[in-house]
Amino acid sequence: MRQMAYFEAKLEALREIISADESVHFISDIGTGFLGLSEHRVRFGEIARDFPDRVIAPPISELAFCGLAIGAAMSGLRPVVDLITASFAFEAWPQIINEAANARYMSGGQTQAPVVFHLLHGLRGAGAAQHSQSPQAMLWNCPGLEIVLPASPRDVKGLLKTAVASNNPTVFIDHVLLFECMGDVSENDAAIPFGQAEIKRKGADVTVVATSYMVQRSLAVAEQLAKEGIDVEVVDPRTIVPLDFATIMASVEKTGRVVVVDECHMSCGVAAEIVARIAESGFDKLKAPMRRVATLDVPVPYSPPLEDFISPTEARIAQAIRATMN
Amino acid sequence: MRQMAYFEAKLEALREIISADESVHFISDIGTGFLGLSEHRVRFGEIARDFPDRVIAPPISELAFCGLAIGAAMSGLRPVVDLITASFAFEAWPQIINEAANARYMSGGQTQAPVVFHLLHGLRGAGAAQHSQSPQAMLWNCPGLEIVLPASPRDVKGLLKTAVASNNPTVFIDHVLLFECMGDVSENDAAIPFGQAEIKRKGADVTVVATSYMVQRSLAVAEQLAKEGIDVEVVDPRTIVPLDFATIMASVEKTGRVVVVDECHMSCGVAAEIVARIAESGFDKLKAPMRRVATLDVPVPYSPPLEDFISPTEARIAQAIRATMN
Amino acid sequence: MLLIRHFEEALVALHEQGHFSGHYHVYIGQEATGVPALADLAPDDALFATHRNHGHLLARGADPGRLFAEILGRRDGYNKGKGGTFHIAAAGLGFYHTTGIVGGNIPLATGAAYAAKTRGTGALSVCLFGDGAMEEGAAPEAFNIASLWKLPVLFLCENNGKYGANKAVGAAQSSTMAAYPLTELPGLYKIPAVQIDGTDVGAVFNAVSEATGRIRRGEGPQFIEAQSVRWPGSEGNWPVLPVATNVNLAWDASPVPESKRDWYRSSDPVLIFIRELVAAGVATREQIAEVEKSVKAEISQAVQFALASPFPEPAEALRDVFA
Amino acid sequence: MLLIRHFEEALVALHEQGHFSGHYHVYIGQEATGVPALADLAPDDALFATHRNHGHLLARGADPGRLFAEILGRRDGYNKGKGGTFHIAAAGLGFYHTTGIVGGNIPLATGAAYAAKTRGTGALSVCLFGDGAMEEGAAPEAFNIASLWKLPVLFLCENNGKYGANKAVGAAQSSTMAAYPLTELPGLYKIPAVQIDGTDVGAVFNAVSEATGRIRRGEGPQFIEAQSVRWPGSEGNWPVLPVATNVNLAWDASPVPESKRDWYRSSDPVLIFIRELVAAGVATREQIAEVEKSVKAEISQAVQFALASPFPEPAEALRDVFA
Ligand SMILES: Cc1ncc(C[n+]2csc(CCOP(=O)(O)OP(=O)(O)O)c2C)c(N)n1
Ligand SMILES: Cc1ncc(C[n+]2csc(CCOP(=O)(O)OP(=O)(O)O)c2C)c(N)n1
Ligand SMILES: [Mg+2]
Ligand SMILES: [Mg+2]
Repeated sequence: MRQMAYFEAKLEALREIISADESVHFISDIGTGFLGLSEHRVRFGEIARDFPDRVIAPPISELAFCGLAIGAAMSGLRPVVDLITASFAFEAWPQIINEAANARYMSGGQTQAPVVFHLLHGLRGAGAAQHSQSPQAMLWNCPGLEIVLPASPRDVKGLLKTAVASNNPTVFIDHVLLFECMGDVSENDAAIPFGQAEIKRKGADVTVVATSYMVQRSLAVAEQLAKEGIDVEVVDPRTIVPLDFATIMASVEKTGRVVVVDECHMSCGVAAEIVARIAESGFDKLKAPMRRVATLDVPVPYSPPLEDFISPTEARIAQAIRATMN
Repeated sequence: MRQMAYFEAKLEALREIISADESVHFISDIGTGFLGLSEHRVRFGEIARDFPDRVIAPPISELAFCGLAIGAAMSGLRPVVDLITASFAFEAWPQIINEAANARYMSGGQTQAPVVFHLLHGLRGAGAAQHSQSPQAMLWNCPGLEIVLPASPRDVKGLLKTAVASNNPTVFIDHVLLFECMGDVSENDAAIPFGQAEIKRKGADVTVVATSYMVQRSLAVAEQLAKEGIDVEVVDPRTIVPLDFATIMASVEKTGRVVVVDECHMSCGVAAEIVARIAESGFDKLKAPMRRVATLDVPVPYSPPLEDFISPTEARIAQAIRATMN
Repeated sequence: MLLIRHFEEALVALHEQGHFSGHYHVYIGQEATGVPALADLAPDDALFATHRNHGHLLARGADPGRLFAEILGRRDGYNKGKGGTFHIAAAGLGFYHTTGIVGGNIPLATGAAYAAKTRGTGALSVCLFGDGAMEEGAAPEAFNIASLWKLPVLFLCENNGKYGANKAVGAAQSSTMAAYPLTELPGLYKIPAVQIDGTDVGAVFNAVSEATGRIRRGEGPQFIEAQSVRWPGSEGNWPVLPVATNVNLAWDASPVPESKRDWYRSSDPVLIFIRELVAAGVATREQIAEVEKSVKAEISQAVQFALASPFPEPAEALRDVFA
Repeated sequence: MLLIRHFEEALVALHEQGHFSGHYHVYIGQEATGVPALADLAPDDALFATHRNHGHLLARGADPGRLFAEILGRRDGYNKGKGGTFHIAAAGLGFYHTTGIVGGNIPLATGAAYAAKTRGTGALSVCLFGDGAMEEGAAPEAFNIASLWKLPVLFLCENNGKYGANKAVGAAQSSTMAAYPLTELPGLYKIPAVQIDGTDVGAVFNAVSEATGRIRRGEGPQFIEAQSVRWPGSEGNWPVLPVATNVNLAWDASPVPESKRDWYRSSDPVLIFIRELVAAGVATREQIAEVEKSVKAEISQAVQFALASPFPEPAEALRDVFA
């Protein structure tokens, strides 16, 4: 098995996807495509150079170029749109929420819009209030969109392939702080089906359900807590729509203790939904109150110590896990 | 005490508000302002006629006219913007989410934007997927916005006054199916402070937390179930930001049984957040699993029996309440 | 055109009878735009309509029975009752997605054109929208991209506000727009744009043929503003018929209540066309009356079909969210 | 202008030294726009800037120490460290809200103008944005309203893409825009619009005075496109100094690496202005060198102030969400 950096696996997936299917187009800035402000961003340019007719840079018109991608998807293409920072997706909200999500349903199943929206979410360090948002909870409240949150090199590659192959509109939500993370990626890595959670770490005492970069953070915390004798199981849903609730519940039944870690703001965030579902279906399995670790309900501040204070840090994750043990 | 229809109380509030404060401007269609497609909509024209310099009809440019209202609020006005159907608020999402919600915080407290956005949410009957949305959950996931959900004639009047007087950006989310509802409204009705839940019906067996039109529906169900010997308490938060969680918890401590009824789509909806909070803080008070009644996670269909099927109907509310009693 | 007119009039009756309850919009007064505009398209061209879509669907050959059924929320509707009046889609006719969001279809149609161009299908895309959509930022954003990328899209703006709200500035807008005539905005983005009389069948046909010809020759997007005078039945929020149309109104408008008679006398595109046909000797009054008779029979059959169609099973609501 | 230049250059150094880590943008190359443009405003005028705001704040008299402190996330920053480089607000100077969303400030500034007009304060509002913002739908939407309602707002578009990406079409845009020159879009909405050389202090001062004069006389919104040539230090995503500016470069650009020398020789607004001052006999080279010396001292004091300012207490993060 190859060890590979996350961003390399992502680039490899992008190249394989555009090579394999003529109907794939990338609508994206050439200089930074899919890698945001990371130092590797120029690497996307290699792909753009090799597929000049299928990589196109739009004006700063998110509403129109997302709508364009949706319309193109309705007409047989598989466009992948890079919105860069997730906050810019709000510019395209009418097209994503009102058009893409509803197209199949409103038409009674006649029309499909197999478009992929690519976003970089979360606290990236000094992004402040307008460049640090995590819109996955808002999107989850809008039926009709698949939502993907990769957290490892293998997942980013396998899930990206599934996203582009999917016949549904898919929001692919990545995190720039994952890019340097290393992991196994097999040469002929297969697509990873949506709706299959992965137990990223087996454990007996507490179930931690985490998404995106919070998976890596929770894994680090789990190692720490192992030294305290707390055996943490980390469950990564990988896609929240569809959600593999069965795997989550199986873990909850085993441990009876739950912490949900997610980078959305707390209220009506992803963690709220997962906690609510467990509260409804797993009430009698719980040995202790569940805990949520999420971004505190304030706009994201710029200054590092303030950002840190509201963030789902390792310290806050550890504290929540310990609390469930009492 | 006067008995008054909800829409009359709302109109009275609008008139009193614009009469009392020179800095209030209504940015709104003249022919339908604040009353959507209800048969009473033309009544807003009377107010527009009496305040021609402070009621202004914008072009179909939600993004710009909401931004305009925010900017005007930063410069000393108190604009009240009618977005009509809540779904149209998505057009203005960048201004509401990125600018209004963050203005005070990003500026370190220097700037305030006392704007009110008025929306009509929810299943109104044959609104289909693009005219039936309930964006309050998405908005709750964005810190910095106050969110108001009136459910009675007295509340719509008292909360509207507080919304306009508030120095924060406020989203006032109304429901056209409430307009004919009758209730007591005193002549000199006072503003109703935000963050004060109201027990709309006292009961001993089950706590139903409901918002907006679902309050009225839950009250109807409560009367039905009284005949079956189930004594339902209906708690109406009235504002979800700020949320009066203490009143909710006091009720939960009394009954030990919880149903949350809300018209957002289920996943990451308002009900998810309320259930999650109770799961975290009230775990040991619960005698049964909590239940959510919300709009099912599909786009809203047009055909009446389909719309009914996904809606938080009286039947589904009653069923959920009964389920908590077993 | 007569089919559209009688369809919409029957629809108003169905609404008044309580067969459906939601908000809806009719195409009365714009028939002379939709019919000739869509007459000459190719089978694989894509069309993106709005809340005012019934006429477009019919002009493209949609089955009136299934249209009524959709608007009545019935199982045999084009969208199984899930879309309703604002969202009628008929993929077989190229209507993939009909939006109720003003301006929402402009980027979508531009995208279908992007697909047609990059796939080399030779198809084009037609975006049908009202003058109000020009006030949404989606319009200039999409015009810019369509122009830069030379996409095969026809922007057909139906300005039903001639002598409308903005009369004061000598313009023809249904609402407030500083940039007029409306052709200037696409023009600014270097999209050839013409203003035509949308109640003149020949003018519409010629303008559209010319535009689609240019598009198919690879000259990029084209814009047409088709002007019409707002039908007086749409003054309120719900349509109200001033009169039941019959072809005799073409020569004698006296059955129309006086306050609304003017429109039927001089701005009704259906009656204008009838007078043209007769004047040109293409048809006699009697022949046209015959056509109307058969149209009415077709409509009444279509209404019967729709009323006989059952409502969908409730659990149908859970299908078609995802593939 | 020298203050802005040395501020930004010091900032690049602070970034390289790791004193702050986020993405940021500097105003180098546009000093001759911001300084004269904001020279003549009234105290209660409102200003709405963007991600490239440092120069605007300084031109309006902001304290460089508190600016550095904000960008370094310190307690004494204008926004207590909560806003950072993209969002510097200084309500006392009329900067109520600075957005990092391209185009986001255009509706906001229009709104401040609406407030000024309806409250009758006589103030105006200045919206400072880049050429890229013209591609966002927010721009035409807001232009339309500003024009219809005759609002007292100056749209000042800083086009730092002269000879930029769109050179091919003979335009001056940093990115893709079919509608050029940029003055045509506001012009379409009947907003008087001029294009000027943004590196010419006098031209900017005159154009802005004329525009604000018209606005204050009630003539409604005005638009100015101030063109400048993109500073070669901003080619990557992070600014990199080709050279540390000193006034002697005005006469001898040889210290600049050859590939970037052209800009300093012919497009650097600070050096252009210095040559003008000397040529006009307003100042000698020596006097200007003296000024630079004192500016550098001021900047270095300001840096010290910022570095000495503590980070805010973590719990400060919970304040200022609501009134
Ligand atoms: C984004 C959005 N804003 C507002 C509305 C409400 N609305 C429905 S139709 C309409 C008028 C549209 O005018 P126009 O585009 O000229 O179409 P017409 O009805 O005249 O055919 C409006 C404002 C909407 N559907 N979508
Ligand atoms: C809505 C939105 N889309 C994209 C971005 C990312 N972005 C930041 S600066 C920039 C370029 C802006 O160009 P311009 O307006 O000309 O300003 P300049 O940086 O040249 O001063 C972009 C695309 C953003 N901040 N906001
Ligand atoms: Mg119209
Ligand atoms: Mg620029």
